[in-house]
Amino acid sequence: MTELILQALYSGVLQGGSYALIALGLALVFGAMKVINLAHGELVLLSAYVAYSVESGLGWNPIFAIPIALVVVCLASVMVYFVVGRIKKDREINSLILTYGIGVILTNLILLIWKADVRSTGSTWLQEAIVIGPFYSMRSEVLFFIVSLVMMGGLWWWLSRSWYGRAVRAVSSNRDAAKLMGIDPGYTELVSFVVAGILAAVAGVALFSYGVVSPAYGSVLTVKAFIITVLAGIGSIPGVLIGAVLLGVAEALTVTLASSALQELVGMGLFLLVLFVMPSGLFGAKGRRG
Amino acid sequence: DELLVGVELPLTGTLARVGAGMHEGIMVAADVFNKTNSKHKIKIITVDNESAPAKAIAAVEKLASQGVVAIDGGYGSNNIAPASDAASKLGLVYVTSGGVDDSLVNSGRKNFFRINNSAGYQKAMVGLLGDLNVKSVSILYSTKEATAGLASDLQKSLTAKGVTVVAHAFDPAMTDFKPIINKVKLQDKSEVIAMIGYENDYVGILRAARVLKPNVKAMVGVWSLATPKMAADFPDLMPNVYGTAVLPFPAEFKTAEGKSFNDTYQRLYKKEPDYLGQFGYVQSMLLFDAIARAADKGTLKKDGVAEEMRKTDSETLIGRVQFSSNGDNVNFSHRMGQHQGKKIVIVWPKADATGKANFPGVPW
Amino acid sequence: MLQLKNVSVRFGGLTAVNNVTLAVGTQDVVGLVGPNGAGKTTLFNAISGLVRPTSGEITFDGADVMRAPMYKRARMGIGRTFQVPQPMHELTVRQNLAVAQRFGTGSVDQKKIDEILEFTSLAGKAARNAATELALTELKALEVAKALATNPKLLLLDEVFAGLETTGKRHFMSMLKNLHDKFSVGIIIIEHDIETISNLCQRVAVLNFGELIAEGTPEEVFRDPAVIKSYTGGGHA
Amino acid sequence: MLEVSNVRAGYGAINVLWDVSLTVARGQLTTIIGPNGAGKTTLLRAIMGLLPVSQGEVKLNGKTLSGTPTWKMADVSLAMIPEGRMTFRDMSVEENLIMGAFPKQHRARVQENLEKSYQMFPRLSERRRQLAGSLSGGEAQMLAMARGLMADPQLLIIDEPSLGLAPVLVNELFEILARLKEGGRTIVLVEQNTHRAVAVADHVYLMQSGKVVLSQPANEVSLDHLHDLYFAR
Amino acid sequence: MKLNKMIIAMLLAVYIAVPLAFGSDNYVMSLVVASMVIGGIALSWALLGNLGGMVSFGHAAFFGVGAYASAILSMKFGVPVLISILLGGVGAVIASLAMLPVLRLRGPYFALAILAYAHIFRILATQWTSVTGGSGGLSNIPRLPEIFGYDFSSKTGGYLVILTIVLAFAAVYQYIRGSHYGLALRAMHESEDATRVVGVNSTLLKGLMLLVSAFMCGVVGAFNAHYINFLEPDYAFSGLWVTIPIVAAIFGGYRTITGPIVGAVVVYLIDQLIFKNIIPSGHQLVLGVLLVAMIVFSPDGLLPLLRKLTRRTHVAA
Ligand SMILES: Nc1ncnc2c1ncn2[C@@H]1O[C@H](COP(=O)(O)OP(=O)(O)OP(=O)(O)O)[C@@H](O)[C@H]1O
Ligand SMILES: Nc1ncnc2c1ncn2[C@@H]1O[C@H](COP(=O)(O)OP(=O)(O)OP(=O)(O)O)[C@@H](O)[C@H]1O
Ligand SMILES: [Mg+2]
Ligand SMILES: [Mg+2]
Repeated sequence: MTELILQALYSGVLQGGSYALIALGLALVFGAMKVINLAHGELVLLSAYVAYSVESGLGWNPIFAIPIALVVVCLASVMVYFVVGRIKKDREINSLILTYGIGVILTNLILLIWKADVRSTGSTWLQEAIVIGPFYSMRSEVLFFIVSLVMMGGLWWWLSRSWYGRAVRAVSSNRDAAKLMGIDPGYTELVSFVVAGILAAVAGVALFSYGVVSPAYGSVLTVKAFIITVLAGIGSIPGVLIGAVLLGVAEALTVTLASSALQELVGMGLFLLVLFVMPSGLFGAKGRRG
Repeated sequence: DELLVGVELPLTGTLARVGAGMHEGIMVAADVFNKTNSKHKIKIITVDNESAPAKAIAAVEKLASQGVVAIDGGYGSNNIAPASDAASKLGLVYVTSGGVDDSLVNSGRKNFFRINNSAGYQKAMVGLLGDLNVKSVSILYSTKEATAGLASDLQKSLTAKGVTVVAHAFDPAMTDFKPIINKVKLQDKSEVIAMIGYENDYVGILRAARVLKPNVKAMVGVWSLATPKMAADFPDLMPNVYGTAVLPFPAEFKTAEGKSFNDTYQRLYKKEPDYLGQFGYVQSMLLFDAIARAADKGTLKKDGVAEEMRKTDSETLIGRVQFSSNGDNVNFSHRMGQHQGKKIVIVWPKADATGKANFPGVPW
Repeated sequence: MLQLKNVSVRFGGLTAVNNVTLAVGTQDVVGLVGPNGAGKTTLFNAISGLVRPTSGEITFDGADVMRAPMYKRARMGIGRTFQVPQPMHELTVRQNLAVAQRFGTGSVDQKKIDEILEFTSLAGKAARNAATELALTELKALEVAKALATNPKLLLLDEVFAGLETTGKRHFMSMLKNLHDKFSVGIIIIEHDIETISNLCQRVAVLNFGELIAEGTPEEVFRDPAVIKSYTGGGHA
Repeated sequence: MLEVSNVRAGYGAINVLWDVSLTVARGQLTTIIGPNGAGKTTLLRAIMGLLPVSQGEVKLNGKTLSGTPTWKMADVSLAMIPEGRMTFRDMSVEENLIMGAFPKQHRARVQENLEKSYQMFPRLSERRRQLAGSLSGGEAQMLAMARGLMADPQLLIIDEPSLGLAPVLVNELFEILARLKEGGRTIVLVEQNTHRAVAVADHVYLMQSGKVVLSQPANEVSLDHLHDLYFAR
Repeated sequence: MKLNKMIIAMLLAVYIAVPLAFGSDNYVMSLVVASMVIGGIALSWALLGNLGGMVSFGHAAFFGVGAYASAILSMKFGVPVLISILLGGVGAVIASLAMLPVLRLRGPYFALAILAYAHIFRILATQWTSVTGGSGGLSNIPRLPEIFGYDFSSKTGGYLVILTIVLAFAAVYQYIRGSHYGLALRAMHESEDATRVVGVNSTLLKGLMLLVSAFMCGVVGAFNAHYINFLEPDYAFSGLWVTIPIVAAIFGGYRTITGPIVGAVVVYLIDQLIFKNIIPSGHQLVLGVLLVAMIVFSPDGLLPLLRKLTRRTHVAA
């Protein structure tokens, strides 16, 4: 039994690392523009499909698809930014609907380009088992868990310690005042979308190398990412990691201790529970009631 | 003369992949039919039902309004049920291979025909496990309707045979199967893992199993598993894995029909045919023949197609097909294939086997 | 009418209001003064129901209102303005007043609304969007107008004179006096301008670090050395 | 130093400023007074580029500012201290202050300037970890003031800094203004507290209904006369 | 007076002319009915958005619960279909009671919390096999009845029923919006404290809007279940019950009352009759593009845009 639970915890933690990478981009854009980018999951998916094309077309290991995915996804992300920037009124409502629409477009574009087949990497190297004591996992999971931690650390430093990160928060807090401080709001927002694109690109390649993707999967990713942002509390990067790990572990434990059919239910339940009990999330500084 | 046949299939949405697969088979059938039949020409009109029941109904109605003589296609019992109801109301024959739910044939639809069924899959799996003399099985199944139904039937018939069965349901959104496999490894300690799901589930389960290496003797699955595509895409996950398969791979088409199917398919789609295409082809050929016969007799407008369908008794790519009064194919039994090297070898039933099962044998 | 007993409000480690006891009747115009951050606005928040006091008692017209939600207190007759104006978004100035009147009193009376608009010099701006088309001082006037529209028995005014020019101030002052005399509305008014306070109020309460350090007539209070030290700083403006 | 000539500006269809012209001399404190709604804040926003100028021109040291985005103003050492509503509500007091030194050339001296701010307003030092959104009205006003000074601007535009401040602090505020002026800063001050404003000013402008109606050296200004003009409204 | 006459003429047109014109074509009629179903959802969605200030991505929850409640009541308890449809709405209201705590949330939090409910209900409908039939679903759900000799289970009959439902809802919506409650609701979105402090019980009002919206959507879901006689969890709680209504509402203008309905009819028919033929698979792409274009170029919807355009040409003329 302990062995079972230990493995579940380990799986959950690794899974959490990958969730965190996906959630981070969403949280970043929300922090910068108060916009939940509902097309974020599709951006991640786009990167996964780029990795697929690179693997199947050029025969490369998907990891080497990262540079190409970076370019493609960042461009897409920047396009999202420019469209969102064109919203004139009711930003909160309209940005939600707008990014939702972009998600629909991306999903269907992916469907048109890559067809409906499920895709995943064929690389043996990535799927090799890594066994550390009683803990089993695939190489790709461990690899990207570490990548995820590094990227999170970097981002955390960038947002909380760099001038730039503070500027991002200042713009989202009061645009006019930020301008008076010498901050170009459009530029900071653009940069956050680019960084979100980078995160999505890496997350997508990671997803492709340990999971299975299909065109309709994007919205699932977005919802997962959002759940984690809520668990974390807005504006907390360590929170995102811990929220993601919490979700991963809760899911894995449900499978181990109860039924695997309830896994999704547990995620949703956790989400609602946190919303009700701790409306500002586990690490949030302030309420989300506005 | 040109006869219109309506095809109602999911080309988008969750079932898009399988819908597209069946569609290929249908188009091949039309191509083959039109080449070989000089008197009648079949014209296919396709409407996407977007994997949604209401759209499936609308699709049938649209096709009817365009004057089709029968409906071909349908995927997912949940879409087939309402669509075939609509077809039935409009007096049109509905032919499918896309739904294995028993309620489809047990709800008194008049003009409904189906060439495959859950029982056939179950028979094949139970048969294989029996031949291999397996004593304990862990069933991992998705909570979708077709998979959940098959899983519970399978569990019943295995239990009846004295096999110890543990069942694990999982949500279709499940991605990391390690915790379940670990349960099988440490708690169930079964001899065989039976997977009832779809491609993404198989990949997830097999990956997790490759990592955790449970002490099992075989990995057995159902549809969409023993296919050339899986062999090509996941070369190191598939070795020794069993799945239902109509034909071995590379396909050895002994009959003339099989050869023309294969050639046409390769010409149209530049790839090896898979089971979806085969089923689509078989059901369509049966339908087209029935339509041609009815047209010859001049009974097209008077329930002739249904009558002719009922008279069907042919040897096809999937074996002999005859329909019972409720439209089910009484002879349907699936075969089991095993991935061996880059090939898929039929290992059950003995009569159709093209090779011997590697047992015990797992991908790792 | 309003009775505060030992009211305290704490934010984490910070005690913003400490043990305040205060009574205000329908006849009163009470000035509430004190240095920045003394807890004046917080006290208003406690009375109007925006924050819940950590301890103490608040009664209004004899009824315990400690647990009553903000909207109920508004209907009971506690009207207030916000120091940082909070117009109702998306509505025009007139609609702002209509909503306040309808929900504060239960019915709408256009004539009364016109009167209030006139009163607060907003008549010319009645059709403007309240949130995006008003200057700061106009927003403050709207705050008062909204509070008046709910037909309050007690009016809590948070620095509504700040930023007003002398004429405007005088106009406003006479309006408040009028209101008080005509409708016997009790008023508590937060203000940093000693002249205004002395002019309007019969009674002044001084808060410092959340505590009530002095209470009395303006003359008494503004001569109190403790008040001079912490608040007025001697040199008169 | 700063020259505003024939500026028109407003909000969408509503025009507020009608051909406003004024000049601000280097090293002097220029105060703009006028009744509520005269357009003082609007003028400041137009100078800073927060509002589009539909006609006329703003020049700094002879160079036009038209087309310069607000965030580039810091590069020409021009800063505005807005009213206390314009803080970064979701950031702590200290972070708000740090943002004041955002332009690259000021970043090196952040610590030093932070200390200065805290000395100027000890209350802010007590509240340094608190979110700016929960500050009291006066505290927020102090924060806006201190934040504006973090970048040591040469030309400082201040909108009603005494708003909501207790009398003790108002005294201090005007002392600070006087000190800044002595330190060689050029200051544009908009104030409702006319007595005090005129007392520290070198030059006075009176605005009314979007127009400049009077321009006088401070020592020639008669407040009684000014008030007569107010009433003429 | 003129307005009244116009309304009467419109009513005559939709009640009589449409069935006369298309009644014989099952396909077109079924498209029209489907578009009205979408219109009903779009209306209830827009009501919550416009009056409640809340974007919901989980209206599928109400749709599904209403459908299941009505189907089960009529199948297992023999409740007459028309009554069970109304009770389906009540079922959705009961489900929405569980969501009341979510009202504390705003914006994306609310939108996705509701979506979480839709997921949870779907999983429950899948797992609670004894009542819902599990993932296999329910078939042979009773059809709409025959009343006064008219068979409402026909396409035209279904059309008349859903039309009546949608028009009734539009009237209710109009009534609420025109009242002072409508004003207060609109004000509440951005400035909740400001409304509360003048006596508005904002939580109650918002809650009521959620219930009203849930009821409407539930009734539409219930109608649909009896109309297509079939239900299963993935279908009843499908995300499509959100996507297309949102596109429709935005397209028609979600701040108006006719907008969502007209938008639904137009978008659905264009999509099914034109786009689907141009891009057989992935034609939702066009819906996405439409949505984005509307938000960017005319966030108030097509009707206001048209009005603006006609006014401009008038002026020019
Ligand atoms: N939500 C909060 N969290 C933490 N501290 C708070 C909060 N709200 C207010 N405070 C603090 O409580 C103290 C009292 O604030 P309050 O707004 O009541 O002051 P005030 O007397 O109205 O001052 P002013 O005259 O400047 O408006 C201030 O120091 C403020 O920073
Ligand atoms: N956002 C806005 N939209 C429309 N009109 C506005 C806006 N802000 C201010 N106004 C109008 O512009 C005019 C001038 O306002 P402004 O704020 O510049 O005055 P001010 O001189 O600063 O007055 P105060 O002493 O009250 O601060 C007012 O009539 C006001 O109604
Ligand atoms: Mg205050
Ligand atoms: Mg001003």
